[in-house]
Amino acid sequence: MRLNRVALYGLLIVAAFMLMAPVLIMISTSLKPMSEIRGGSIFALPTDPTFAAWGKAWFGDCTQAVGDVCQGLSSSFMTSVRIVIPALILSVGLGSVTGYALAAWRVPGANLLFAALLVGMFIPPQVTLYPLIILVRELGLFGSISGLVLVHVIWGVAFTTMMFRNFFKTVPQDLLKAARIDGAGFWPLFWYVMLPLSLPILGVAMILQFTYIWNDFLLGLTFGGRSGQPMTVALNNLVGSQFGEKEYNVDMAATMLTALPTLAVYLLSGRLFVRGIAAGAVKG
Amino acid sequence: MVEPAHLAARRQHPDRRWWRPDWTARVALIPALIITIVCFYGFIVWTFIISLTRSRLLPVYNFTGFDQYARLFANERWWTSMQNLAIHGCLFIGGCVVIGYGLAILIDRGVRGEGLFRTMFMMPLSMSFIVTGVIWQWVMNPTLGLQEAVRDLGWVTFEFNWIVRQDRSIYTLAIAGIWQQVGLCMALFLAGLRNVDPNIWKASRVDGIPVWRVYLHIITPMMRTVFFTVFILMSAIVMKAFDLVVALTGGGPGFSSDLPARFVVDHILNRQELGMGAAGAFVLLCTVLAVISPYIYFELRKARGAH
Amino acid sequence: MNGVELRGVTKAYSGLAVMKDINLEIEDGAFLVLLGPSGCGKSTLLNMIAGLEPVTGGEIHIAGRDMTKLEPDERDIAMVFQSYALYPTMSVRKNIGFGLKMRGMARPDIERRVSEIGELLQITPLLDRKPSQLSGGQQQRVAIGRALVRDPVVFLFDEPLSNLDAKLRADMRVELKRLHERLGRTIVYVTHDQIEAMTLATRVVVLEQGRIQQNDTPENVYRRPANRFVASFVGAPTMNFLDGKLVRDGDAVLFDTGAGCLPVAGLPDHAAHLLDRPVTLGARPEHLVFDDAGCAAKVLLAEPTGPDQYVRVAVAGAEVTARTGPEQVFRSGASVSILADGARISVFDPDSGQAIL
Amino acid sequence: MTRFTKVAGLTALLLAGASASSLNAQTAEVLHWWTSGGEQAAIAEIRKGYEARGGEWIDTPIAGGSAARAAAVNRMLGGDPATVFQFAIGEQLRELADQGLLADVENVAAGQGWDDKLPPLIMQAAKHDGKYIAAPINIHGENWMFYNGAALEKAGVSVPKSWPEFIETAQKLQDAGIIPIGLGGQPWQERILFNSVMLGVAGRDFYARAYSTLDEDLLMSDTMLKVFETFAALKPFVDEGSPGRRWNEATAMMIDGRAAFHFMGDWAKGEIIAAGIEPGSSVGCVFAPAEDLAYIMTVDVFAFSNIDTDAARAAQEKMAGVMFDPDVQIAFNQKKGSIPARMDIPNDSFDDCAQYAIKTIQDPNTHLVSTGLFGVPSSVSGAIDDTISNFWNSADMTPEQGRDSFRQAIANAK
Repeated sequence: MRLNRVALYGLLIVAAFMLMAPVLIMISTSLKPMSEIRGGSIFALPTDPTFAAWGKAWFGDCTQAVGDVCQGLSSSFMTSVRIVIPALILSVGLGSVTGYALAAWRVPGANLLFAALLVGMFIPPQVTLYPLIILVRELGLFGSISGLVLVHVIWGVAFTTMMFRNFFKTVPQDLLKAARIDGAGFWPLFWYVMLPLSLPILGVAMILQFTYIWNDFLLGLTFGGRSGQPMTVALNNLVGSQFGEKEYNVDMAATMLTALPTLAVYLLSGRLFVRGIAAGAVKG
Repeated sequence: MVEPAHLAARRQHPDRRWWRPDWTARVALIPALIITIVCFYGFIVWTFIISLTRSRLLPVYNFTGFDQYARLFANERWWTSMQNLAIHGCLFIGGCVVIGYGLAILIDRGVRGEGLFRTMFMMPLSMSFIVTGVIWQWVMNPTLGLQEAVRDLGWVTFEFNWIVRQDRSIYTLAIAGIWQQVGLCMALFLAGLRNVDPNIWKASRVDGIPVWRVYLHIITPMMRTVFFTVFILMSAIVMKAFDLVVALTGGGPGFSSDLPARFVVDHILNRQELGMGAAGAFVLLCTVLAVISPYIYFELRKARGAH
Repeated sequence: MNGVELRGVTKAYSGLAVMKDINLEIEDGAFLVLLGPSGCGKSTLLNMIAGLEPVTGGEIHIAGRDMTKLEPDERDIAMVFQSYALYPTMSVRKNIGFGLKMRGMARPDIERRVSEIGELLQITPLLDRKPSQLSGGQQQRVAIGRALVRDPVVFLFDEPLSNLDAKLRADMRVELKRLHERLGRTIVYVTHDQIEAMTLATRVVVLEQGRIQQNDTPENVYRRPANRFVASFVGAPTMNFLDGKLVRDGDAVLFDTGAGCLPVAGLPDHAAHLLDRPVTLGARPEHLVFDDAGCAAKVLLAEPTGPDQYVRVAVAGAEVTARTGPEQVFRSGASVSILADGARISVFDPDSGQAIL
Repeated sequence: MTRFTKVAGLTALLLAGASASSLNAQTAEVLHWWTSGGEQAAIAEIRKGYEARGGEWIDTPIAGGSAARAAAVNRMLGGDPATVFQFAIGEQLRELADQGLLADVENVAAGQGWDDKLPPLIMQAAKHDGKYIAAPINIHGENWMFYNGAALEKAGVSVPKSWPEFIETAQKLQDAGIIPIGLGGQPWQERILFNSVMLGVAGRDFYARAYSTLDEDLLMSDTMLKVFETFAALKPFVDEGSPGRRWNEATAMMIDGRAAFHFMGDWAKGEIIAAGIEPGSSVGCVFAPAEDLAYIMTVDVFAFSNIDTDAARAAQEKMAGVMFDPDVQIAFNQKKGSIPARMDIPNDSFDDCAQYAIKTIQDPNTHLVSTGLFGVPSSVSGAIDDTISNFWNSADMTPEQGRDSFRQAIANAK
């Protein structure tokens, strides 16, 4: 029995190490000066840690740059924030209301709509880029943050609807009946009863949507226009913009900086995430 | 009771049938309905229409029948990418299921520091596919990464050069993909394991069944829906796989690790082959439908059974 | 005039009829129990009265008004659910007050009424807890409180006691009965538990396969079941059924199963026309009496329950259960003598199952 | 750079952004993919020239040519085009013009006499319906072979003049522990090597005819088989880390002597200069082994969105004028490593490699097209890249199979 426990922890630690290693390598590399990277192994720890690469990634390297490229990632960080917050609220909000309407109310063709909507989860957004561009253009939103937000909502709604609909399907029918007898109509039932119930699943949907939206590159590049370029696009410019020897430490620092918000979300809400999944996604 | 509340209630609610809540529900579904019809199916139809034309850089509507499909099916790279989709799909989903389930079981055995392990397992999930690709490209690069590091340690014949080998590069996609998504699978499985009735464990201990047998023969069959959920979520990722290929292998060496989504995007955006790209997209979407139709059928049947 | 009336109500799911032409008049102040096995449609019927399920045909009148097309909250009803259906995220106080809040009642009024209900049901100390912090019985009280607070014309109960343990169930039964007497409101109560039906109801409606099988007082449902289904569903242990003929044997009447006979003592005169034709005899365990005038039977098993004793015996080629007092000791295999009390038995037509006596 | 200037710069940028929408006749948003160091320095010369003439420049760099081209097209479709954008000339650009998405700069071109000053191949490609729709700034040569002199010396070899010689030399380098070819393993880089081999093995005329006609008989000829055989023979001389490597990393390998040879367009000189080395000195540049003198050309151009405001038109014409200005072309090309698109510019201010290139292209017979962004339709060029890369990276494809799949892919893409 004791041997079993040792093996158990051994396996867990090995797995944890393997999953963490690439991230640790990134962090360690980002702290090394180039001289160390050139000579040493990627697995070696930095002997002389420095945050210079992080500074360079965040503020840009204006000693060599000409023009606007020397801004680093700092300027696009706020753009990303301005995209993510409304896109997150709207996509999760629309998904929760849609999922609720599909699950809790008798709407003719609700199942058909749900099945049809699910297909949206599987369509690669790149494939339908042109018609989407035309659509957004006709709405007069192209090249604006609003347009980008709209696009994120369109591509996020299938997923969030599925999460919420499957969760709300598990809510006992009696509860809905009780609320209707109590006189709660569509919105009060949602606001006072269903939404508070769905907090765990709301958490999961928010975390996943946040990750997807924050990490998006293609939609930001296409629909953001000149002013709406998110951090991932800036990262691409930064990583693709060095010459000669690649400055791996700056690349890695920039990558870490870009990943930091999502990383923080996962670190801070890991427990919430697991609980939310337990509350909803599994029973689906 | 003190006062006849029902009278008051009735006074406040005259006949309000025009504003019945189930009508509100219908109204609330309109945005989703529009998105579904216009953005999903409308765009699919549009894609199909474009696939019947000679469109190159931009959509034009001079129809040529199924020429683009003929060209597509004569294209070696397309078949490679479809074959890769199958390989990658099996490896990635299989890997996520097996490893994710394994990790969930390990954690479910009641370990200390469960939260810490969980968090560490889920950390890669926060990384974008682009970042995942960049990291792994580096780790798997034979002259920079793991292979070189191990050789430096003295094991000079060590080989891990899949990313530069045409016959192996597709596997590197699965490795990086599994690394990124296994945490989500683990969380789903763990949640499922936690839903298992504890009495089952008591019963199996009374019966003296070894733990591994309980998992294999009793718990695993009970987790059907979780397996299903994982399968669906991971399939969605496989079908859309684009960023990861771009960042990790760029589809190479050659086009040995190309996937349909990247093929399509490459032809639409870079190759001035909108028509053929659309044909590829349509074939891809048909594949998607074939894969998920059991799921949709299941969802619908489940919903009908709820009456 | 605060009763409920169902006129020709039907219900069909995708063409499949589940409720067939239900006509039912529930008097003001009645405690009507809808009794039936699961799947008989009793909950569907209740939901239709509540407005939670649309009817396929027919009309539903509550308090003299046609409510067929109205929303549940417009019908002036309240409902208590088997699962209690308390809002998990709200405190008890909010749970009870929710219906009033939805009706736009001012906050101080809500407060006042909620505390009145709290006192009435003795749950005042629980008002600020969440439902998950309550025991089953406490949740049940809250659910009732939520119904009471609105003071509707009709209360609907959907198997409200079936999630409680036996003792609590008995206590709640008593309380419900008191509540009904005190409020004097119409109650429609769904259950599959005949004890609840017997103890609570002023009127019992037995449902099976979407049809009303019998609508009568609890006593009559027990004593004079309208058909074989009602007879077998009501009463525990269940009624004994024997197929055969009633034949005259001198002064006495015997029930002849073909494999033996069972004397039937004191069959009323008006039952004479039932002689010499195939019938089904229905005898509850207490209708079978150990009496030397009876015929020979063999004890198979005795089940003492405390106040009573059920004895399984083989007689006339069949097995029947008889009820007797606890005093006598029956050994398995012993020979006894048994007869049926002709004044209380039921007789059914073997083909239609309808009671003919 | 101090914190203050950074803030000031940012403020200036915000102001510039604000004025972009105003009716400033001088404001041009320029979308391009020149984000690497040498490229940035080069485009800064155009910017300087433009700003010196009173223009205001809004910079929109997007790393990666295909991403930038896609962004340019998508923004045009979306109705939010960049004023001026970098693009490839050829069919793609003509299709944009057909759709009415482009503005022409014929006025400027006529005034500056572009027709007489551009190589005919480029002149034709830059025109649509007889009007210039793109401003060519430079000519890049793609059949350069850079070498590290020290590395050659170490192995005791000299620069080979033919491909058989090259293979012998490479073997010696490999024996001496030097990577013979520093190759970036992306399809387009592999294609540059292939085209150099094709030019050297099959000759200038064959190259020109094969790519202009895409004739099946030519593509299936024995000559083509020899090209594939030679190309295949180079495989062992590339290190394992090649696949996926970016071009500037490969250039760096050659600069620091890890690799001896590097086949790349002359933009690699930008990296060489940035590393503090004068091209032609310790890092040498010659044409890839070939009997015929030829220059495989590709060209950088900027195109102009159809924005129907006088302000935008004025900015575009000013920009076209700047781009064709001799001084700007000299300054730009010195930084970029290419040679001016104008053939009338004296070559004395350029490095040895560029001087040699300028001299070479005086003979129009030497003009060959690259198949990358210039010369064949992009569908064909993509198919070419695909098959070459597939063949190059395949362990078991025979040259016959390579030739066959090459022909088939081109036929399918035509």
